[in-house]
Parts: sequence; structure tokens; C-alpha cells
Amino acid sequence: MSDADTTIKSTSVKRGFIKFFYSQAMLFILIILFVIMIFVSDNFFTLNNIYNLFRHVAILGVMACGMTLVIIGKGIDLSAAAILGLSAVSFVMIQQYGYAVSVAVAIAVGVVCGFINGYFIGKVKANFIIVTLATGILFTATSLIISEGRNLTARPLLVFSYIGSSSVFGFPVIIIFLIIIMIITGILLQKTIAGRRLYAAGLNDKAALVSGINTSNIIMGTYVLNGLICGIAAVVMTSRIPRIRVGQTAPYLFDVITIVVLGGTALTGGMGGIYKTAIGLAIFGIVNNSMAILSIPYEYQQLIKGIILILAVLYDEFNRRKRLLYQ
Amino acid sequence: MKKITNFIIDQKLIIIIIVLIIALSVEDKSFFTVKSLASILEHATIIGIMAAGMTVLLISGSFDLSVGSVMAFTGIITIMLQKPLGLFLSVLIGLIAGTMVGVINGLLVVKGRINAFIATLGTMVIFKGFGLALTGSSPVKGTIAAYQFIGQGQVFGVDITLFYLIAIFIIVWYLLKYTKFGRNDYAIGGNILSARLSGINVNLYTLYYFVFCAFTAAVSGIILSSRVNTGNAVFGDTTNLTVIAAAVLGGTSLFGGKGGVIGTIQGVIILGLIERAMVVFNVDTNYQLLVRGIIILFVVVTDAVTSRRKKLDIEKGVMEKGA
Amino acid sequence: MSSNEYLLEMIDISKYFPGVQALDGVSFKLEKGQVFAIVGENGAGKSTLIKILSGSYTNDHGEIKIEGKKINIRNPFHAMQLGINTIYQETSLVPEISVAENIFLGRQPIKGGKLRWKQMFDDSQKILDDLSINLNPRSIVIDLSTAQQQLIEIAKAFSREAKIIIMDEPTSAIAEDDTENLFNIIRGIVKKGTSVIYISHRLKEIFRIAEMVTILRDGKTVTTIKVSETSEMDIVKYMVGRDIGDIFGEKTYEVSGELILEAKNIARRGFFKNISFNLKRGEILGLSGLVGAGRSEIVRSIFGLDKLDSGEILVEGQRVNIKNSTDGINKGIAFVSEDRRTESIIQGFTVRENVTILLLKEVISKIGLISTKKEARLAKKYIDEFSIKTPSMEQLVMNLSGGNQQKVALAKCLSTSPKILILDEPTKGIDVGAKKEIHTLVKELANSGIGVIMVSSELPEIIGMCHRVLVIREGKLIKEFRKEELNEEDLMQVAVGNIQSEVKNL
Amino acid sequence: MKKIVIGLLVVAFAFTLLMGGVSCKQTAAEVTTAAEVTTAAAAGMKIGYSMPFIEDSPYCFPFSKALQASVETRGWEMILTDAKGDINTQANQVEDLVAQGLDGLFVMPTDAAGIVSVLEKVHGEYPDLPILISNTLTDPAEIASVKGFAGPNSYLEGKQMGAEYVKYVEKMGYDIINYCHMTGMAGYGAAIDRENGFNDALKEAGAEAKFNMLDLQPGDWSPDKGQTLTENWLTTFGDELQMIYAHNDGMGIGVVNALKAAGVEPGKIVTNGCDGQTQAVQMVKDGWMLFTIFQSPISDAELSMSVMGKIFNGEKVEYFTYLETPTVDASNAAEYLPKAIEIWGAEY
Repeated sequence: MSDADTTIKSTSVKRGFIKFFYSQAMLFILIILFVIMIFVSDNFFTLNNIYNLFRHVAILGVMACGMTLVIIGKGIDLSAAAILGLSAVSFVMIQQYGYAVSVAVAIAVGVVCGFINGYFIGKVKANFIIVTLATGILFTATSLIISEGRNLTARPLLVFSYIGSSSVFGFPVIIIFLIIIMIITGILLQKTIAGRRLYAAGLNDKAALVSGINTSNIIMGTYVLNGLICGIAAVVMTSRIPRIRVGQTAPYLFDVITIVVLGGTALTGGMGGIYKTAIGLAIFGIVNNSMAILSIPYEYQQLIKGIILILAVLYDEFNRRKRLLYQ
Repeated sequence: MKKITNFIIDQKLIIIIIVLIIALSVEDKSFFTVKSLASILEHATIIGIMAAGMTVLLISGSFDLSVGSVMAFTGIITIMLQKPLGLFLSVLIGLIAGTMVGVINGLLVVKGRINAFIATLGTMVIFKGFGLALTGSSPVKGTIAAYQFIGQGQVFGVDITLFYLIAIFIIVWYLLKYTKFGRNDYAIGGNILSARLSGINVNLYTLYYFVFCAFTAAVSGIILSSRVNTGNAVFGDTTNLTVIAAAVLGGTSLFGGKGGVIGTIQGVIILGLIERAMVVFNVDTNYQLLVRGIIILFVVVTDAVTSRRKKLDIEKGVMEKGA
Repeated sequence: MSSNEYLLEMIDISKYFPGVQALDGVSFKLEKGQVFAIVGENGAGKSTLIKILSGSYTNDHGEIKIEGKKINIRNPFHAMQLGINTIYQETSLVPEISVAENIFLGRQPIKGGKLRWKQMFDDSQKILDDLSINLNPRSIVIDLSTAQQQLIEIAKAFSREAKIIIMDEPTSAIAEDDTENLFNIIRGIVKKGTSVIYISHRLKEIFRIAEMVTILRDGKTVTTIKVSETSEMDIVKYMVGRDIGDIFGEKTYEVSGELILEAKNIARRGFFKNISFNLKRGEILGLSGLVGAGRSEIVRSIFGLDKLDSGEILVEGQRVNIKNSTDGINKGIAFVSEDRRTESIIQGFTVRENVTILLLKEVISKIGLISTKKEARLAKKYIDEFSIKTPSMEQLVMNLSGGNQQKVALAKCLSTSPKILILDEPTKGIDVGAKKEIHTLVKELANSGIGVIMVSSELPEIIGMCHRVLVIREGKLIKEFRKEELNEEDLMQVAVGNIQSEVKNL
Repeated sequence: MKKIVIGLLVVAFAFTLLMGGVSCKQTAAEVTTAAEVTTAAAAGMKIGYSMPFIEDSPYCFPFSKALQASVETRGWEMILTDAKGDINTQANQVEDLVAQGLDGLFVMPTDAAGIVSVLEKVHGEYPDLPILISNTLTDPAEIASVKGFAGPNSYLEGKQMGAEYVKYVEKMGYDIINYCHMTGMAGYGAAIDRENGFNDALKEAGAEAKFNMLDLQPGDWSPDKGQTLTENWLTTFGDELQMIYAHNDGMGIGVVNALKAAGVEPGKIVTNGCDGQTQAVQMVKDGWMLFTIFQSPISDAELSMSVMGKIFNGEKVEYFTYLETPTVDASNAAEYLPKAIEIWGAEY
């Protein structure tokens, strides 16, 4: 175990600092992007545009919180967008029974979907990719069936249209909402027993089991929570964009995953957190927004997005290796 | 009783296939003709060929989301180059272009050490964008009539594509069973460490598998673009997951080390039969999704159950041997 | 004598890692057809030495000669080409493919682009017969036991015309009689001129198999001697640099505490049936038998990791229903798994996170969140209590030495102040010093009134530690030994039973 | 083991119930209507309709329902397939459809150019089967292998909209107007047509010079994308921006939502829709939109079926039968509103 002794002796304040430096790779990318944009475009660093920037990714951000939980639990939820869609559809379809009811139902639907995923992945231990792929199809189908494929419009809802599109002291409520969700999930992960156990389960489910952690419940929990969050996101979404069409939410899925991964939450589980996801979200938002205000043609936007994703991840991987040297 | 359930679960693919075939031939008198049976496979060609490539990649423990984009991209390149370069060269370059994506994927994964999911997610987006940029997001039309034979030609009264499918599956089957390419595939997917120690150049072979997967996607791209005599960047937007589903339906593990094309072809046939059933039974389009979802879910869940039982049996086996 | 009579010469090998001199001028010479043992505490430099020999590390200083030629080993594969094969503790076989293919992995007989399956099976059959290993080359590896898999590794190494086979703790995962079988095979290949470098903590084995032994301490060679000219006690003395006396300390006394655990006819289909026993306060109860006999399964089921099919368990006279490990812990049972690397501790967690994982409830602040301060305080307490050697409580456990990792595992389990402690192979792969510490610790715990169940494949350990020993065979409780009737011979006989021969030629 | 199977069954069952419930309702409806129908021309015909997608387009769903209705009134039987936007799937489905022994086949191309060779193949195998292109033109527009086309002409719609804007510019007396161009889903036929049509209209009116395009981005037919794009454009171009040309109502409505949110008063930045959905017509009425094109999925479906009916009765049909698509502007919005509600429902 001589190499172990090595590291024991070799850790020091300086190394700690370098470690910090490398561990913050994504933060630096974010700052660099931000500064560049300030110089490139005068329209970028305006309050209004910054609000836009976040308003546009708010829904994705909320979903990303849920996805982060799932990914830390060594899973992935390919049905998230479908859950969002299903919740939104059910939300609109029963709005005549009053807002409270429809909100409750939308969230309940999300939870149920999450539970179905969680049951098959956590309890039955079926492969998460295929399960969520299949349930994603099922949820989409269900929303088709209950909406009979109709296009739906949400009536303006008092509270929630407020979240969606208005602001307090010029500060968009939807962003406040996003921040709140992030803080809650962040605390859940860092400061609660459940959170600690989730990390344990994500890192090594066997050991977690021996430590008296009911991993299958924990894993199941992440999917249920993700469903819940998708339900909430659905309510917020309908309040921002009142017209719901099945399939409209499908493109969100890969964006959400991209955000989480951009932040540096590893798909291998047990690492990362909301803080990283927040950074990922900011980077994602800036890239989208910049390309829009620079009026880059759509085709090239795709190209650039993809390239940035890959470069970012490469950079992060590079730093992870460096970081390990200083572990 | 338990025996029966076991049998059903182990042979589920065959059973599903038989059930579907019976149901179909009852409903559709013309179903049990060579032509209609062949058409099941003909229609499975494009997904099937990619699924074969995906199987190889999955066995090595990797993953490729970019196959759909590669397919579309290859088609665009080939069609665009027809006028200047003529049939042969355009197809050749098309194939090379598509296969290059595999090289990029492979390098990102083995050299860049990026998770395959992310790497191929990135290339997926990039090459769709590339395709859109090349075509100005409007379809490009084929100019050489002969080209269409590749995807539409008929031989012995069945589509020529059928033979591509069969050929590819035989080739992949052979590769997997009888060549270093295939055996190392299982070794790398099964235990990467011992693969290294046995002098297998893991990175190189992993690269090969990405390239091979992209190559099959490129072939599908040629067939598709020839079949519809058009190249368009939006083709294959939804293909990748279908392809992976087909391979996994066939029992190839997403974690590598086990699987094969025999299973994959069954998976492909099942998807094909479902497609057909949708039409024959005139299933309301809203429910078509549902059926697909349920079948995939059923297969993956039963797989989980069986694999866990197998593990138990092994433990028991060990115990008896140990004592 | 002229150097080229030696197969391998390690001359003044040094390896420096930032902050530590891992190897400092280690030298030894290995002759052809010799079993050469290397012993030393964890951290003495054994693993570094092996890693250098097998090409994972390169030495900063000193030279390596093979058959007199000076060479430097570039990477593991190069080492293999030079004829140095290493068999690691965790088997490095490909699970889903056949025995034959594993033997020929990377060099399958391919002619005309076609793999000759038949030829490969025949050849491997020859190799296996040659080494009198009784295995079907067609069988799939995951269906085989650990012991059998190890034999495959030897066959694999041998078939590569290995000049040197390095075995790192080969017996740590297999039972006594498999060990005997393994030794026969080693003797076989040595006769055929292959040399074996044998690393083990089980000194007894070294006397059974090895010709020469080199003892390392703190990265230096203490001495290299003929095994025939030394004794176990001496070697231990060399290793720890002090005379630690009988490693099991003073003889234990009979206990007469009240019953704390009773198992009545517990059974788990396919693993064990009708097991009944009881455990007194302050008693150390041994579970002996062959690996795979069902010992681990029994304790795992008691702790709640596996499901019991029938039978009942009483803790302090109360019938308890333990469905999962959480219940087990709540009922006052603590469990240390035999698989330290993947089960006892969470590698990716820091020391702090590991030792507090079971006690988080106690570090919850008023608002129901984990209080960093409280947690740190608690972690500190346990790190001191168990004298865990770590630079900081924020160190990742994976960077600690095996002994310290085991201490972390114990600290974690005992943090719940359990009534019953279950230890599965507690000293597997741990050096003599740490072993001693752990044994003493266990004794203290017993004296303090905890009932201990100890599963161990090391007969001396079982005999030295336990008040009573239950021998399990084929999932059945065969015999209970009282302290005074304990001796290795009988234990082995009962454990193996009348089916010994059959087991031999697995 | 058992538990899992049960779990699975429960889920499957739940969904099956759902679909069962709905589908029964439908079949019931079909039965009754089928009973009513007696004397429709060429009753009992079996037709296939291959749609490119259904739930991915706000237009296609009501259209598909309209098709059902109009088929039932004729006492025909229809097999409807959904290609999920994938040309390969559509090609397969078309071949599967014709294998069912059809009297007539409708195809709504997923890919205007891609479908052509597929149709040629099918026509080669079933020369007597009348094939009708519906709703979306092929590329080239006229092909030998099909009997004709029935439906709206998205290219002409594009021109129509272009002309409307030219009129507007003249009315306002601008010598130059700065606009943004919001296209449909990149790469899809209707989007390309409405773009080309619009530009050609400007050319023909010799007004290109007057129209200064600031940016062109796809809004993917969807209100949320439309809203997002507009919000970005507002920050980027500020007061420069005078008009946003949108390819359909969905995006147009998104534009208006963004304008409302940004507190722009109606008419300051003009935009448009295309389809004539209730909300859009309402917005035209309220002065938020300059105009929308009224394209009724019901008359669209009816048109396709009537043409096919003619073919069944052996009547001669023109290759192109276009659905006329009147412009809805402030002048006539009020009278179109009830129609829109009738088609799309009050909320959409």
C-alpha cells in the first residue's frame, strides 16, 4: 500500500488549493464565456437579456435538478421529458376543476410516473436506460390518449401564470422559483441523511447495503423525486407557455442531460451536485442566448452547441485526471 | 409451473414472434406469402443493419447515439457528390464520411476518455447541424437513376435490401464468433483489465467497434438515401434509440460482455412485426406507441428477473462445487 | 557464482513516491524452478515490488536482470512477453466466455481469418491435463468457483511459457483443501522449470510451499533465507522488527454470559438448511468450513443481507424478523464483510463520511439538517478511538492502507454500539501487525460483553480466538467443537468430510 | 419474480384500460355513423392514409379526426398510419398499406422529395391503385405515379402572406421595414414552401429592397420556441424590429405572447399567423396580428376525400385541386371567429 502512504504524506494546503483550482474547471469556463460575451455584444450584459437568458432555461433548470438526483444515483431518466408532457397535459385537461386540484393532479401524475420508473429500476433492478426509454414511450402514449392528441390551452391561472411570466421589482418570478428549487434539492443532497445515503448508493451500492442503507428505496426515491420535480416544472411551464401539445416537450430531454453533464456530474454516479448543475445551466443558457443575440444561423447553432458540449467535457475530464494526481 | 414460466421467460423472443405471426396470419390472409414475409425483413433492413453494428459496440461495453445523424449525413454527402463525382465515387466517399464519424466517436472515448453517452450525444448534434448546414436545411435530390437500384432494386422478386440485411448479419455473426475482432469484443466488454493484460490493444479495438458501428450506420444511410432518392438532415432524428432498443431487445447487455446478432435479428424482427401489426389491425395511431412501450418494458424486465435468477443459480453451483 | 544461473535478479531496486521511499535498495535472486516467497507487513513495499516486476511501475534506481540480461520492463504486457505473469488477488478472467478462450485470450489459434475452436479446446484440454487440473475447457468461467478460476489463471500463465509466475495472496480467497490442490499444481509447474514468486500473509503456507523467503520491512530487504533454515516466529520477528510473541495472545477463557442470539433451524434454499446455534454475551463463536460451504451466507442472512426461507432468530430472547440490513443494525447486530474493497467501506467517501454513515441521526441539528461541526467532532472521536492512521478525516478511504481501511470498517460498525458483532474473514489480506491489533480489539469487545461471530478460513485464527467453533459443510451444521477439543486436524477432517478425494481433483 | 410479473401486468392493464375506454367510445361512434350511411357514392371502399406525424403538428390532429369523420360519412373504411416524422417509416408504412388490398391511397409526404421514389415503386407494383397526394405537395409538384394532389398549397400561402405584407408596407408608406423571419421546423416541406413563397412574392412585387431581414430562425411550429425567439430578438434589435413573419399560428401566437409580456402595444410590431386557429383569429381581431391565413383542416380533409370519391366514380380529375385559403384580417376577423371556434374549439 505504499502508494496510499504516498498520498497520505503528500497532501498539503498548496495541493488543496491546486485541487480546488482543478475542481472548478467549469466555473472558469463559465466566467470566460461570460466575459467574452460582454465584449462581443452590447446587448448581452443588459438586465433584460440576463433575465431572458435565465427565463428561457428556467424549466430546463428545474428539470436538471431532478435529473441530477437520478444521475448521482447512478441512473438516468430518459422519460423526464415525457413525464413533463404528461403532467402538463393532465394539468390543462382538468383545469376546470380549479387550480388547486389541477396543480395537485399534475404533480401527482409526475410522482406516479416517477414511481413506475423507480419500481422497475430500484426494486426489479431492470436496466435504467431501457426502462426509462420504454416508460417514456408509455407516458407519451398516455398523454396522447387522454388528450386524444388535441392541442390544449391553459386558462390564465392566478398564482401560476404569475410564476410563469411576471416579476417582482422587475425580477422574474420564474427565476426566483428556479433558485428556490435548486436550494431545496441542494440542501437535500448535501445536508440530509437521505442525500448522504444517495451518494453512498451511487458510489457503491453493495457497500451502501452493508451500511444498512436500503439502496433500492433510495434509488427509487430519486426517480420519484424526479417525477415530482417534472410535475412542478410542468405547472410552471404551462403558466409560461399556455399552449400544450404532446411531443412539444420531447426536445427538452437531451438539453437537460447536457446541462447536468456540462456541470460535471459524472454519469458513473456518486459524484457531482446541484452547485455543478447550476454552473452547467448557466453555461448552457449563455451559449444559447449568445447564439441567439448574435443571430447565428440555426444550422451552425447546432454545430456549435455540440462542439461546446464536447470541448467542455474534454476539459473537465482533463482536469479530473489532474485533480486525481493531487487527491 | 415454475418450469413453464422459466421456459416462457427464456424463450420470450421466439414466443412473441410466434404469437405475432399467428395473430397476423389469422387477420391477414395474404400475410403468409413469401413476399409479405420478406417485406417484414426488407422494412427492417435499415434499422437492422445499424442494430448489427450497435450490437458489436454494445458487447464491448460502449454505446452510440449518433447513428441516426451518421445515417442522414452519409445520405446527404453521397447525394450531393453524385453530380460531380459520379455514382461509384460518391457512394465510396459517402461511406468514408459516415465512417469517419465513428473514428471521431472512438477517439473521443478512448483518447479523450469521455463517457460514450456524452461523446456520441455531442457528435449526434454536431453532424445533424453539419448536414443542415450543407443542405441549407432543405432536402437534396438524387440525380443518378441507377443509384436508386441500391435501395429499391428487386432480385428474385424480393427487395435487394433483404440481401444486404442477411449479408450483414452473416458477416457480423462470423466476425463475432471466428475472428480476433469479435473475440476481443467479448474480452474487452467482459473484463477490460484482463483484456489489456492479454496484450489486446483495448483502445484500438474499441476504436474499431465505434468505426464499425458508424460504418453500418453509413451503409444504412446509403440504402435510405437511395430508397427515397433524397438526402435530408432530419432523417433519422429518432433512429438511435430504436436501434439500441432492437439490440437490447435481442438480449445484448448494455454493460458489455454478452450478446450477439442472433438475438438482435430476433429483436429487429419483433419490431418489424409490430410495425406490420399496427397496419394490419389498423391500430389507432395513439395506441401504437403504447404497444411498443409495453413490449420493450416487458422484455427488459423479464431480462432483469432471469439474469438475477441465473446469478443465484451460479452462487448455488459454486457452493456445491466448493463443498 | 555467475549471474546467468539465476532466472531473475533484482539488484538494489528503489522506488520513490512524492513523500515516501516505497522501496529502498531491495535485492534478491530467483533461481529457475524455485518457489520464492516474499513477506512483509502492508506498506513494507511488497505491492510496489510486484508492480515493478509486472510492469505497472518503473523503478527509479537499480536494475532487473532476466537470465543475466539487463532489461527494463515497460508495461504489464511487456512484462508478460518477458515471461513474467502475475496472478492478482481478484481474478482477471473474462466471465462470459469459455475456460479455453480465457487460457488463449489474445492469442486464440486463428488460421485463414477463422478461429479454430476445436483446436483451441483440444490444446487447452492438453494444458489442463498436463497440470492435472480437472476442468472442462468448454465450461463458462462465471459458472466456476473462485478456486477453480485461480487454477485457470495458473493454466493461462503456464500456457504462455511463463518463466516466472507471481502469485499475490493466491489463497486469500480459497479454502484449505483448495489450497492443498493449488500447491500440488504449483509443485507441478515448478518441476517443469517455471519459477514462482509467492506473496502471502499465511506464514504456514510459506513453509509448505516455498524454498526461499525474502522479508521486507519499510521498503528495505531485512533478509533472504532458506525456508528450511528458519521458523515462523523468526519470520514474524523480522517482519515486525520486534518479538510479538504468540500472535493470538493469551489463551481465552470460558464464558458464561446469558444468551444474546439464538438461531433456530434457519435455512436459505440452495445455501444452508436447519442451522441452529446460540451465542452468549462475551463469547467468540467461530464458523469454520470450506469457502462456499455456506458460512458467509449464514451470517449474511442473520444480518439481513440475504433472505431467510425458514427458521427463526431470537435476539436477547425476543423473536426478531430481520428483512434487511437496516433491521439487522436496529436489532443491534454489526457486520464486517469479508469483501473490504467493495462492501465494508465506501471507497469514494472520506474517512469522516464513512465512520459517521450509521450515526447521521446523532449529528442532526435542530432544523433537521446534518451539522458539519457535530459530524466532524464525532468522526474525530472514532478516528482517535480506533487509532486510524490518516492525514485528515477528509482523506478518501481508498487511499488508506488495508489495515486502516479495516479499522474504518470496524469503527463504522461499532459506532452503533451493537450487542452482536459478526466478522467475516476479518484479517483476510492484512499484515501481521494489523492482524494482532484487530485480534486484540475483538477480544476486548468480547470481554466488554459483545457476542462475536467470526467466520474465518484461517484455522490458527479460529482456534486461537474462539470459545466454540461450528463447522459447516454443504450448508449443514456438521459438528460443534468446544475450546478444549479444537485442533486443526479434526477441524479440517470434519470440514472436508468423507468427500475429500472428490474435492481434491476439482 | 411473481411480484414483478404482477407489477408489469398491473401497469399494462392500467394503460390497456385507458386505451380500451377511449377506443370503445370511438368504435361505437363509427358503428352508428356507418349505419346511417347508405347511399354515398362508391360505399364500402377501403382506403389507406399515410400521415407523416400526428401529435408533432398542431394541424395534423384535427385533420386526422376530420379525415375519420369524412370517411365515415362516405361509408368507407380507412387505415391511418403515423410515420412519426421518419421518412423510412413512412416508406415502410406505405408499402404495408398497399399490401392490405386498398381501393385508394392517400399520402401526406414526410419528405416532399423523398416520398417520390417510394410512390413510383408502389405505383409500379399496383398500377391500378389510385394514389392521391394530400395536404403537402411533393417535390417535384407533379409526378406521373399519382393521380393528383388535393389540399392547400403552402407555397401559395407563402406568396399570399408575402403579398399581405407588401400591401401593409405600401399602406404605411415605409421605404424600408426591418423584419425577422420565423420559419417552421428546419428541413420540413411546409416551412421551405412558405419561405420561398414569401420571398417570391416580395420579388414579384419588386419590393425586396424594402424588406430588410434582420434574422432568420426556425420556431419549430411551436409557441414556446416562438416566444423565446421573439424575446431574444426584442433584446437584440430593440426598436429596429418592425415585423415578424411567422410560418404558422402557433409561432405567431408565441410572438404575440412575447410582445404582450414586453409591453409592446398592439400593431407596433406586426406579425401574422397561418391556419386560422381561434386564438390567432382573436388576435387579428384585437389588432395583435396583421392577418392569418384561414386553412380549415375540416375542408382540407373533405377536399381530399371528395377528389378520391370522384376518382372512384371514374370522373376525370385535375392534377391539382387546391384548397382555397382566404386571408383573415381586421376586416373579416369577426365573421371567421365562430368558424374557427367550431373547428379548433374556443380555447385553441
